[in-house]
Amino acid sequence: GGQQPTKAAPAGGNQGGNQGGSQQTGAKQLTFGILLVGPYNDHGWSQAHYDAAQTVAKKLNAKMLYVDKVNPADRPGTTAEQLAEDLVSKGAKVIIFNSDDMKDSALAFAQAHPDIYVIHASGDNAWKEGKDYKNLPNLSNVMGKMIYGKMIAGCAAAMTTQTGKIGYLGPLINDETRRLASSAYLGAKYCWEHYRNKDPKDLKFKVTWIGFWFNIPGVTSDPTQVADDFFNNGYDVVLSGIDTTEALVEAKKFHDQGKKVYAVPYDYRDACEEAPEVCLGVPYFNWVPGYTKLLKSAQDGTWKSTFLWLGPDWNNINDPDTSSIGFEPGDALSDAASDAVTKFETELANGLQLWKGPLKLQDGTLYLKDGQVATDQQIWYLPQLLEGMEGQSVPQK
Amino acid sequence: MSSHEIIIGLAGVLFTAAPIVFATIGETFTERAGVINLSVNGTILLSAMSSFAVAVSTHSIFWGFVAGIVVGMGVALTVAFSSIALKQSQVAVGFVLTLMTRDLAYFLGNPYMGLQGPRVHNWPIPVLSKIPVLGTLLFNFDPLTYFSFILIIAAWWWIFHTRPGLILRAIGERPAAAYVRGAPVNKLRYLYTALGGALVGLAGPTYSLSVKAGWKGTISGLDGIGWIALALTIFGGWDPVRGAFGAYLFALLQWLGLVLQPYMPNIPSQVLQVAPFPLMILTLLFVNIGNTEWVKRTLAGLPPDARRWATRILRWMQVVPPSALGTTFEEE
Amino acid sequence: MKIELRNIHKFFGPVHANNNITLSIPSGSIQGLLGENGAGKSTLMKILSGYLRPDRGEILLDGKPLVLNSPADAIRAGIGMLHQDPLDFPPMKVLDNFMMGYPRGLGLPKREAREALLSLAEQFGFSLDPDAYVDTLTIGERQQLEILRLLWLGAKILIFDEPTTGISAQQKEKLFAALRRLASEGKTIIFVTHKLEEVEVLCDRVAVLRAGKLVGEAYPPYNLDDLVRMMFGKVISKGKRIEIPLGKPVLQVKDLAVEDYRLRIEGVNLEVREGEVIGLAGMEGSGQRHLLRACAGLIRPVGGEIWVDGENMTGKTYHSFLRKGVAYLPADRMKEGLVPGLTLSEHFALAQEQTGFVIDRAAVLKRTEEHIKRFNIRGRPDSTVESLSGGNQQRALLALLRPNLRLILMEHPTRGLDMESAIWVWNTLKERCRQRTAIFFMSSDLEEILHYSDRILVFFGGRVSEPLDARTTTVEQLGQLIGGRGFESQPEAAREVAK
Amino acid sequence: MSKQLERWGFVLLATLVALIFTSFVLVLAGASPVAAYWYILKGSLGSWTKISDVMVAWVPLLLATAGLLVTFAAGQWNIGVEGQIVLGAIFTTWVMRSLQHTNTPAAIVLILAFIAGAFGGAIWSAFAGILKVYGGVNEIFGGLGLDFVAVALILWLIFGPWKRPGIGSMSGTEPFPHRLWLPTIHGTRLSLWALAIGLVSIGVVYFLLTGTYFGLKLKAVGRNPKAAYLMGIPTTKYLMGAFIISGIFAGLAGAVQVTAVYHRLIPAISSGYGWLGLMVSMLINFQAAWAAPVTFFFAALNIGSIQLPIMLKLDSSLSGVLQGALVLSFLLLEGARRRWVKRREEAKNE
Ligand SMILES: Nc1ncnc2c1ncn2[C@@H]1O[C@H](COP(=O)(O)OP(=O)(O)OP(=O)(O)O)[C@@H](O)[C@H]1O
Ligand SMILES: Nc1ncnc2c1ncn2[C@@H]1O[C@H](COP(=O)(O)OP(=O)(O)OP(=O)(O)O)[C@@H](O)[C@H]1O
Ligand SMILES: [Mg+2]
Ligand SMILES: [Mg+2]
Repeated sequence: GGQQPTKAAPAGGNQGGNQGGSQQTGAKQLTFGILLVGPYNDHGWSQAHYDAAQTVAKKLNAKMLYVDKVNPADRPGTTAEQLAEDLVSKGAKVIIFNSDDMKDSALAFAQAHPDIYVIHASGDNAWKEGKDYKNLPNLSNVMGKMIYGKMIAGCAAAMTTQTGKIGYLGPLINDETRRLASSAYLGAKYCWEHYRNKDPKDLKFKVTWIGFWFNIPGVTSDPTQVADDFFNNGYDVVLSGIDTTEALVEAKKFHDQGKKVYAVPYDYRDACEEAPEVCLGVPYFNWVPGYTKLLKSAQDGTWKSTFLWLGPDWNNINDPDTSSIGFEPGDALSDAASDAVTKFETELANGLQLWKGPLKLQDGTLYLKDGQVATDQQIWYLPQLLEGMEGQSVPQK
Repeated sequence: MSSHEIIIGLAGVLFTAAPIVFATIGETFTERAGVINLSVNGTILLSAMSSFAVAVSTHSIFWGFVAGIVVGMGVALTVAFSSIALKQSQVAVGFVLTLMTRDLAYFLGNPYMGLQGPRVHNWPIPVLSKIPVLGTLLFNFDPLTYFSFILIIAAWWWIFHTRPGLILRAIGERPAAAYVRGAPVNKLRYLYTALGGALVGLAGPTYSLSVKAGWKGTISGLDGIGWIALALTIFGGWDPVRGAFGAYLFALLQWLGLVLQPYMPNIPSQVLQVAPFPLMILTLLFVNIGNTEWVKRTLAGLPPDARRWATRILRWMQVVPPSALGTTFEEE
Repeated sequence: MKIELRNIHKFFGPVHANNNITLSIPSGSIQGLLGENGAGKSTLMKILSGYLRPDRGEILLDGKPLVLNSPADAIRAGIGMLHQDPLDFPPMKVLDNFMMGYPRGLGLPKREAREALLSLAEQFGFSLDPDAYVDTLTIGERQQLEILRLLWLGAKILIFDEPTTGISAQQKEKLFAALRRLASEGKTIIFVTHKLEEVEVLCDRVAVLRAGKLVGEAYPPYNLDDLVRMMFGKVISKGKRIEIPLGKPVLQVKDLAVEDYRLRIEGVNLEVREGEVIGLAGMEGSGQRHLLRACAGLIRPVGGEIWVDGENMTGKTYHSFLRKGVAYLPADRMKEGLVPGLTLSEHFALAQEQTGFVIDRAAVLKRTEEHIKRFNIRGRPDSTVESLSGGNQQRALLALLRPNLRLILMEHPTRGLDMESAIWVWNTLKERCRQRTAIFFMSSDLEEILHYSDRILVFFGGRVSEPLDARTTTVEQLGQLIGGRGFESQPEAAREVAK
Repeated sequence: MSKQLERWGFVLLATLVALIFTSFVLVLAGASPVAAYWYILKGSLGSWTKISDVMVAWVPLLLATAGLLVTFAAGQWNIGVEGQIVLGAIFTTWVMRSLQHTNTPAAIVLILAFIAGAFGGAIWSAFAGILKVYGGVNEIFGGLGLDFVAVALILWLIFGPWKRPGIGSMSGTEPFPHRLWLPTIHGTRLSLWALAIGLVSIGVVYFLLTGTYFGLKLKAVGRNPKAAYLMGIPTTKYLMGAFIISGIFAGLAGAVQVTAVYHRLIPAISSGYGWLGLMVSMLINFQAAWAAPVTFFFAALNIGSIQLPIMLKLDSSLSGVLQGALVLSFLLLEGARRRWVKRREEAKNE
């Protein structure tokens, strides 16, 4: 069975990392395949997985196969199972599905192939305590506790904003995206309140959803317009929650016009490269620890169906081997702000809980009583945005 | 929303609409000459990709734009050639090209995914940009947006107020008649298709080097723009000014879609985004329904006065496409 | 200017449209060009005006060889042509049409053009409103516009391809006056026609084409019989009128009113009886087509009633008329009559009352072959209709008509046919009349109307004359009426609806 | 005989040209054409599973094409077909959703679902038809507009009313219970039922267009509506008929996608088969007889091209390039051929 996610998260991360790091004994070569939902070089979500998988492959001297753009739009008439089987036919013993979108395929595949280990990144079917537990010994989930990354990002934003207005460029509305936007807000609010000693009421935190993970002309809102709109209306920091980097690109545009605006990309450690001069830093996933742990266990036969929700390695959240969530400070982050961010990180490391009552949901209903700490379930399945955030909470019916 | 925010928003609309204006006016020229170039959607993607790739590898925005324009011309000329020289259906060829150039863009653009490229800078116009409202609304853009303004006027003037413009309308209306008046019909068709293609091609870099700087492959968010431009060409009744108006309307609705999001939680966000299309269909309905048999018959059934009025209104709404649109003309 | 054509050849696929034609035309003269349909007249003129390139042969102007690669070259050389069907821009304004083709400058020479137009019009006694839309003009006025345009561009050689088809008597007189005047100014005029009497009154000399060859030239005074012989290779006569006893009424039109945005016809009263043939005369666009189409249910009348075999069909659609045995034959065969791309047998499959769902190919083929034989169509069951010759297309169209119809409505039943085909067509039609079918047709060929119809309706600017008895009417009277004489109130009124 | 030979020579040449062009593109991308084509071939026909996967993609494409051939016969560019597939899928899903937790026998549910799918496609197509026939709106743009509306509709349903408990996501709606999946041949994803529907459909269309009065009249209407009307053919009825039939097949394609391929509704449910179908129709010059093999070939390209990223790190949009190049080279060479023939005849006359 899976470990208790709450403590498993950081701890698991470390162990996985250390083991992977220390033991380099060449067990018989393992072949694993990874299915990437987007292009392997998207400078975002998929590339983060791709790079990690390659690192791990080297570490365990395993062979890696991959297919990218695994989505029905890019690969008409194919399903992830089908592609997974193709990889199996090429010798893969472990298959990584890297997106929530492959949920059903991952399950179906795991059921159909009990002899193949299945790792589904961002899913909850292996989570005993989850709403959606399926008892499949060959299926494990791994996910990063991006809530921490987003909190830190929020803090960076709060420490930087001059106008006290922070924009959040959201994709579509669901549990995950709500959770992350809210985490960013909590981080921002905390630093605003405790480090800048300002009244939370003066902090505007607005979420605009474009309706999808990227722009589809004539169907979604145009993220470029959303970002421009934020900057034009005095939001001087925009946090991005979508797959593409409009926030950063547009921030640079305004910056070049002499405006003091900043952006925080998402997902991928080197994302800032696209416009360092406006990048406050990026909260990113580092899939190395998780993948190492699971692939290792597959390799030496100690595989157990687990649900890993891995957090940062608080000793060094940017440690490539041990920290599943990191925050890479950007060039645009002032020294003062960067100190504050570091301070915030240490506080979190020392057990600061922001998902802790009193917290209300956007519509004013109570979410956490005073002093109550949210369970992972409560966080994972967050029903609304939090009180104090602007923007839609639930998709329209 | 404060009036300031609205003005800035509107300026943003003018800015984001620029490439659509280019494509629409380009297609307007092409179709005025009697050629329908259906490849716009793919062309924009391919030219966006190529110009980004070139700009990145040459570190020169200029060459980027050149590349985009050349691609646009190339594709357009393929349509013209296969129609004029090979007598193939313009719709068919254009359609194939729109799909093929799209996949070409994705295939060849793969290495350039997510790279950081150069970007056109803003050129606030010295004095004018300081004028309170108008300054922000009209004089604080990058050169492309200014060019889009100029293009609208220029195209309108060219088509309706010059001798070559008269001939342009002629070859799209009745090539044989233009030909006996000494117009080199097919030469001109090549010329205007190339010009139109160049403008469509210009839309590409306008995206990848300005409005949506960068290349993100399938998620660049450009797939579909070309179809919109094609629709706007009809929407505008082959008149650059009306076409441009359509483009602005489209961008405006997109913008409203997001600023109104918080104010109308009960309306799906897709509604306003997709609104331009039903709107377009509706316009097409209005401008065409006058020509349909059943309407004529029903009109005849009406009492005289009602009939007169209805006829007047319908004739007023009608836009008549260039009669020779999509046909080929054989010079001996 | 003196023109010489030397050994001109032109092919269209199988057709040798111009076969070694050599002809020279002195300046200041009006040269006539005669020939039956399809003789090659238009082709030759299109070559002279640079619209077509000859496959062989050369053109000399004042002795100097002249290479025409496009109409542009011809215009530069001072050669201008009025095409058989006016090649202008109906949806545009008169002034735009006038300026179109003006060779120089970026801007539009609006002012000069307007002045030039008005003064030229004045000289020739034409009246043209520069701001009117061309689609509101009569064919005659459109011709006038073209003439003025060419003169403005300084044409010295003017070619007129059958300019008198469908223009009014007065307009014809105006036109001839203009032509004479131009000739006297030293311009060279070429006048294409197949009407002998026009040659007689107008031309200083005439050349005759037959089947693409130049078969001879003639000078006044002309011997008409010779000309006819040259044109047709033999003297052809329509034969004498065929009289057929009339039966009971088929079509009754009561106080009918039809209108479109250009034209309004009203107060038409008429009764067509079994075996009767009614001809509609009038220049193009005077309303004949409207009446015909209304009687077939193709246009819905705005007033009055239409009865077929005692049933009130007012406002019904063509298909319900068809069911009552009313058939419509359009003038433009390839546009409205036949389906390009489909073969003859496919057409016959479509034409008949279909039996069942699946096509019985054998049966269809059999019937097709019968018809091809009976209507001697030059073509095979599997030949597509567009590959047929004009006359054969017309034959096919007639062959497609269902048996035992009550009423046949026709636009220009013999347009584009040579005399023999035309006669043959009418014989088959009269055959149907004997089987008590009524015929209602429009034509711009007065001879045809007078010769084949029992009664005649004359249209002018939307107004309709009382039915005339064909036996007692002469070509002259008809011409007068078509020209608007004898129609009381002034002609232009009819077009007010348009503006 | 020699005509046959000429025909095949032409096909060969056109294909060759397309391959050369694509090879050039490959070289441009620094890849070996031979390897690329080899892996595509291997990845599509290399094993029975592969072949069955190709067939899975083949069926909906075949259906879409079958429908398009009908509208093309009537001279209509039914670009709305994408949207019609989507609507077919939506209606299918709607029936499945409302019956999945009842104890209605699977067979009944599936039959109803397919009927609903056909119906959904038909309505959407009928919209385009009505706009064209009664509103004079060019079917290309009417259809296009409706395509966009359909996409918005499906996204709204998936992220709104039909979102799965908790997360609404690109992965689409909650999958249907296994019993409602169209039964497949053991060990493959291929459903004989779907295959049968596809083959029967193209057969029906072939028969309809070549053997019946309906088809002949449709052709007449398509080539010359005025003449057709004067011949007594109820033009508007036939046009609408064409649109509706076409919509039915498109709707079935959507139903297959939902019941046999994805077992749920996903945003990209149409998989671009509409566009691809239009390409195929052009390539086969609208001759139903060729539809089956050519659609199979296109499906094979789509499936085979998956090997490109795996084996060669190439983007698989290459298959689209190749497909486009094929159609284009056929169109252009056909034009060139006609021109050449004409020249030759003119030469004869001299
Ligand atoms: N574009 C064309 N393609 C094929 N054949 C043509 C073409 N134009 C003319 N022809 C054929 O060439 C021959 C001469 O045609 P032309 O128009 O010169 O005859 P015409 O003397 O003007 O007859 P009409 O008195 O009816 O105008 C006819 O057989 C005609 O069918
Ligand atoms: N526009 C055309 N396109 C293709 N072929 C044509 C065309 N016009 C004529 N032809 C060919 O030229 C041949 C002669 O056609 P044309 O119309 O000149 O006959 P014609 O000499 O006028 O005899 P008819 O009196 O029957 O019209 C026809 O058999 C036809 O195949
Ligand atoms: Mg003829
Ligand atoms: Mg002629």
